Amino acid sequence: MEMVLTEDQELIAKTAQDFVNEKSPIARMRALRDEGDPMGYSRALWKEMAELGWVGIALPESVGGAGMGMADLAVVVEALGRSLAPEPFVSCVGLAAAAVVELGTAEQQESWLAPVASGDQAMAWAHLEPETRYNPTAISTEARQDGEGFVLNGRKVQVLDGFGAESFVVVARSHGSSGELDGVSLFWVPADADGVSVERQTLLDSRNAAIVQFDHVKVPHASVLGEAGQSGEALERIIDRGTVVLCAEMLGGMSEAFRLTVDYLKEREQFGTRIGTFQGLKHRAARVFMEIELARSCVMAAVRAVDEGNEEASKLVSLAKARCSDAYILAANEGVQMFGGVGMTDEYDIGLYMKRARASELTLGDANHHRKRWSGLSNY
Amino acid sequence: MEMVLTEDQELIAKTAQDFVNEKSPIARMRALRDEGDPMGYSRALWKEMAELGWVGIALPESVGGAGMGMADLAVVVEALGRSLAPEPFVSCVGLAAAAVVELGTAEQQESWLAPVASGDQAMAWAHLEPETRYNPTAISTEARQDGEGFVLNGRKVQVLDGFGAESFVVVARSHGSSGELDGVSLFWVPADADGVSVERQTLLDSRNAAIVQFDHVKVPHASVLGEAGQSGEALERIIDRGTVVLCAEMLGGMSEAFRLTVDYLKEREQFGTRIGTFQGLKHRAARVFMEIELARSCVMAAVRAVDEGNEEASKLVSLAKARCSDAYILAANEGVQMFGGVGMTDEYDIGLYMKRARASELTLGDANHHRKRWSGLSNY
Amino acid sequence: MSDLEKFREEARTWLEQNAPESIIGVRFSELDGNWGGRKAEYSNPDMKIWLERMADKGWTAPTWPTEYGGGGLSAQEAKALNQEMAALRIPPALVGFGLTMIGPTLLRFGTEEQKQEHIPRIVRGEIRWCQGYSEPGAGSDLASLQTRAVREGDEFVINGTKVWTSYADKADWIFCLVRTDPDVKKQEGITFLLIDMETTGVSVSPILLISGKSPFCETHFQDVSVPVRNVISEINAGWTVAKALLGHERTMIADTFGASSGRGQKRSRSVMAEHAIRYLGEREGEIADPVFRDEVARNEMDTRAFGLTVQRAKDAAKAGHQPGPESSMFKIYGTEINMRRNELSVRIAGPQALGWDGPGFDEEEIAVTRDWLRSRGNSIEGGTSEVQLNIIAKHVLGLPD
Amino acid sequence: MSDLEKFREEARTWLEQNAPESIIGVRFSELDGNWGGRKAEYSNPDMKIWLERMADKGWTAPTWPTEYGGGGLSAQEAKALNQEMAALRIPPALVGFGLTMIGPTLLRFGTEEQKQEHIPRIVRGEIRWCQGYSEPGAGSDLASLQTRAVREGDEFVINGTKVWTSYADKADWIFCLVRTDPDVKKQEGITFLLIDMETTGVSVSPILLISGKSPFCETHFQDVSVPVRNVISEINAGWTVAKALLGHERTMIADTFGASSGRGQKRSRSVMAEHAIRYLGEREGEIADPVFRDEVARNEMDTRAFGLTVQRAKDAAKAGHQPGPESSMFKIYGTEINMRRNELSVRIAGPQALGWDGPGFDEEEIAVTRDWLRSRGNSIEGGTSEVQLNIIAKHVLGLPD
Repeated sequence: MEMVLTEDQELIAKTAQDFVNEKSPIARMRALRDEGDPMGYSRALWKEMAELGWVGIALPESVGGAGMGMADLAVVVEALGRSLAPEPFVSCVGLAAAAVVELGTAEQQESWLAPVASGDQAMAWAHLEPETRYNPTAISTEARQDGEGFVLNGRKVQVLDGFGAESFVVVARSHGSSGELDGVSLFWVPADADGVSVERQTLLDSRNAAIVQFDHVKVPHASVLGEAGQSGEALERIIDRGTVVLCAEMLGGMSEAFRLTVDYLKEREQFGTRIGTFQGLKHRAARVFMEIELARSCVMAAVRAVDEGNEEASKLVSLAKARCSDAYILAANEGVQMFGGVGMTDEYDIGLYMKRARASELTLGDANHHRKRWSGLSNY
Repeated sequence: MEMVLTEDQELIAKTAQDFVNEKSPIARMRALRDEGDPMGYSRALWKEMAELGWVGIALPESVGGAGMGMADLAVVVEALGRSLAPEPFVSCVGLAAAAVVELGTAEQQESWLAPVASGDQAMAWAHLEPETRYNPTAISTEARQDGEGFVLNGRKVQVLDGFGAESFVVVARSHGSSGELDGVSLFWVPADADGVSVERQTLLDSRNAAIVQFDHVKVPHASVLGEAGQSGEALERIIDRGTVVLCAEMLGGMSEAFRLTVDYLKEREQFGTRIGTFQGLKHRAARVFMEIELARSCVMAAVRAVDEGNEEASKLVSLAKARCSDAYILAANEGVQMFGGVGMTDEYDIGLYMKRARASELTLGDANHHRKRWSGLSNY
Repeated sequence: MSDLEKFREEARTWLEQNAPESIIGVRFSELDGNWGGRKAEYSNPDMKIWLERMADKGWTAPTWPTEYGGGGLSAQEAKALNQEMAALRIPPALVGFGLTMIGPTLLRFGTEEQKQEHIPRIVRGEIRWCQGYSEPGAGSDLASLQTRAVREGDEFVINGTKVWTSYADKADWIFCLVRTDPDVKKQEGITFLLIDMETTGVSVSPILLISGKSPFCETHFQDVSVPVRNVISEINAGWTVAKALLGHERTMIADTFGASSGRGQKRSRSVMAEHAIRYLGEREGEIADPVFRDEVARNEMDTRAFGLTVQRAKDAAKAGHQPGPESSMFKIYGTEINMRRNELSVRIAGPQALGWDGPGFDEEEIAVTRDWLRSRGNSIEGGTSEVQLNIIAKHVLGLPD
Repeated sequence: MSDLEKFREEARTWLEQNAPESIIGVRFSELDGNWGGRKAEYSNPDMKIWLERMADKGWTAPTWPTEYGGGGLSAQEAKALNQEMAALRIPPALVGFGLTMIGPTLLRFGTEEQKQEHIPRIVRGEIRWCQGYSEPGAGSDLASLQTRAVREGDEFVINGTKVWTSYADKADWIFCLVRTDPDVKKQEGITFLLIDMETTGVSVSPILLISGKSPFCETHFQDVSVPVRNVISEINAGWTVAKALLGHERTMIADTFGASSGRGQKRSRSVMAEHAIRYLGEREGEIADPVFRDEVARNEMDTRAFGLTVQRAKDAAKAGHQPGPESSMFKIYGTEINMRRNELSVRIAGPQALGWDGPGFDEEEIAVTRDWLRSRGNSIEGGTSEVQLNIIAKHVLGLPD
């Protein structure tokens, strides 16, 4: 794998950054939050992003995507992460759409992904249950065989970007018990199906999330993804994809949080001098810089490994998520500390990064979880 | 418990420090090492220390001791620790003699401890086996009943101050298997008993240590400490006593290592200024200071809790050892780094503290071990 | 029976007879303790009765002199009183900066007239105080403050803005640092002044924090007239008063964070261990995740070591040793343990720590998140960790500037 | 077949035919690789034969120009050659500062005459080089060096002392920084000079380290005459040469520590994991102590992240991006990972890591201890971590002085 952006990727990065500067400064996210916008993101901007080819950048050409890779998607998502743009790349593109790509038939892909790639619809990933934490198979939502189809019963929480989504990819269990690989089944369910109810949740980072309840929801045979009960292994791969998208976003966020901090160190005067002259702060800033650089390398390696289907992909994804979690938290904590009192106020942006750092750390596995996973994959 | 030295203890501390300055500067330890002295410490000085009342300070008056507590002993040992004085307070006084006090009859105490308190003899603690690590009951040395007495077979390693010791307190097993509490038995064995062989080991910190082999060593009934097979719980208490003595020594060592470092920061010039003016180093030095202060509080609490027979004594001992291990390593690592290149040379003393820091960290349980023990004692 | 034991018994009897039943066992966090003051609101009217009864005995400020309405108790008696209240689960009748900050300052630096005017009202909880030190842009460099006090006869005319004034929106009086001489070394032209918040020209606007709370305000002074007799100590000698108070404040912060935690828990599990078992499960009596178990132990052990160090400083003081600049160490370590504890709490709760409010999260989970965000300010307010490290390096270690 | 594949095949064939069987699979650590030089000693004479064969092809310095005896290979060909050697388990024929430091410096800054004189002898391993930068008391402030070089006609007369000269006791020539002008800004009066260690007045004394080893020496110069033609670049321009070389050295250190570790291990366990299982045991296929397991993972993940970062820098350079001052980052992070790895190794071995030598400890255990002590110097030598952090703060982040 080549650990360098291609010329095309450099161009995408520039375009995305220009777009962010013009249309998605952090003030936009703040406004969505302050207005209590129930969607939490902009459907109009989502459509624009789709028209720029970003939503479908890693989706097959057959559904209107660009057929490119996660490495290309990561470049876009990183730019959006810089301004905490809340559009649903992780949940819709990284997880739900990835599941359809991974397990769906050509027909399923076309009918479900085309409206996503075009930006007309959003799909959400309904996976987490109150007891799931970071164990993907710790789910109890029941999928009972019913003729050719299934009936779903269960309750999903923190369904990211689930409020207002037109459909869900639901992880359920056709047999076995919570924690077992066997029995894991994935289904596509429209939000307006009978028995589906959606309740908005309010998260720390003001992102869109929902509790989605499935009460005797009938799923026809045509909406089963892959083979019922046999999708446990695919689930790992799908989550790896979603995780690298999240990592790319985190990379953008930590980079921007750090940029704000360094700028502040250069400007802010105390005791008659700029605080950036204090060696105590300098050395700490240099250490944050290093951690971000290392996180960047890990994310670049992870997206490329996922694209290549490299046998080390899962290890590299865990490496990236563990490092991004720690580095983003570090950048945010050091940022607030170096801003001092104003860093604690809602008025300054650094606190928004601190919230997003925490939310992304605790989504799809924290560093502790991913170190355990790394150890297991490394045979110790 | 009062977390302050009594006036008597202040006086003892001053006397001990004066003694160290005059008779036991660090150069003495260095000379013993460079001369390859097989005893590794000075029997003459040991006798002097006994005459000052220090060896027997915490031993019963019935054996010629002062009948004072660990809190008083700790004050002496701390002063000695400052100059890395290698006399056998941990092994002989803290562990072996403590075992005789804990389990021995009046008669046993008198005959075995009196020559120790007077400084004429040294007793060593023969406990560790190659697989023991930090689990006190992980021992296999066999004590087979033989009439009224026992026959010992086994191999002890890293018997601290075991070379040249006149006798050993041996931890063996009359039944059960390695790791079990039941079956743990303690015996007093003279070094010149048939079947005992002693081989000097050379440790990182140049302290006296030995491999002691027991081949069909006959132990008469009168040399059994406590009830054979039933000493597992007493073993924990004995090791707690030895551990606080070690902690007191570590406290002295880290304090002196830090003092040397701070002095160097005040003197050493680089880039046209004293390096102590660099905030990067200042802040780190202040953090080392705090860790040492906290370690000191923990050691003071642990010795007092042991003296009082406080039900939290074991927790406080684990707290003290965990913190002393981490703080001593920190003080040594930061010391060498701040001394720079010269800190890596054998000529400067800071490296001697680094070696002793590591040796004492890995003796009687590292920080990881003691955090586990704390958790267990805290019922989680 | 010793006099102390006798006092203890009498106190217990009095407490049992006088503490209204409805307040017993009520747990007051920092935010909802009884702060008193003109604007005080009592959701439970018994709390007001309780305050009055305690104030009548002077036990809201047990060690203060009786001549100003205090309890006149010895330190030992006050400790016994607190212990009895804790044993009976009786909450304090009054909390706040009057008792902890300006009261002790007035007793030390105030004139007889000032003491007579303010102390009794503090004891009775009639006046709620806030602190006006920091200014916009001043940050750690407290002495760079710009709020001007220009003398006009018997009055000062104040213009400027203070930030981080805790609960200024609820306070009646403010104690302030103001610049009375701009032409000398910055520490030398500062005066310590008391101002009634109802004076014309004083206005307050709360600051919204990242935690969603607004415990702090900006306080603006526009041509505010303050009598010169409200100066504490001398004009231009305010820095000395402020430094004494800051050291006192740092020690209090130390007491708040962890000094007493982790003691005497013995066989019952700590709150953090219970929290960990709730979210991570239990295996053979242990927190099921051994890495988090280790972190819980680390935090508890840090807390205990810190608590022992605070106790050591107190015992040393009692034994007549001169206290050093330990307050900086306590400020750093106490706040940092608290911050680590909050981070650990959040990481243990995992996805359930992501709630801001509303469905899917219980009250405790929301509190875990908000408390963590609030805690990030601990190493900033009351003197940043960096400033404290500088103080240790200079005044304890003697490192050169 | 591409040209590169053809080269690879030919190289493999040549290696198979020419590498003496007795050297295959021999693992050379830093200390016992073949450093060449006049004083070289060969416990295995085949190593000497191997050096001669490789030097004949110029493959001891595969990318250097053939006109000076180098191999003239492209970077890709050299990489292929290394890969083939690794695959066949053939050790390098020659290592040392000639190849890694002074050779590249001469190729960049040397005159034609200097190149003709020194490069071929480096390629053939005839001359072993050492480095004379640091001086007693200079430490991180390298430019404060005092070793004087006074010009007398066509010669400089050198007086002074260098410290931390690695293996000076075994070296034939030294490349040095000397002060040729004491009256200008300290960086401006320094000259880069080559000195034959056999010149009259040069003496060497080894420095005993805490690890018990003496890899470094003090090198003394007393009235040592050195021809002016041994100056590299211009007189008084030595600082520029030294800085270029220091950056190069830091990158090499990065390569040494961890850049290639942790790759492609897939299902076989890492050395550290095996070490942990040896001392801590195994439970259900895992390191039995979960806290140490977490630490092993941390260290491996740090190592991998670092390796990927080094690779990224190389790939960026290949793609034509200008390299930044990353070498400081590599120096800090590479050395610190290595130090943490050594500490972890010691802590895992527990009491068995306490051996210095003699009975009760095996060779590997003694090595664990000595390597840890040696590693403590990593963050000091070649520019302390503190100096590197300053460089990053200033040159990468643009923070003010």
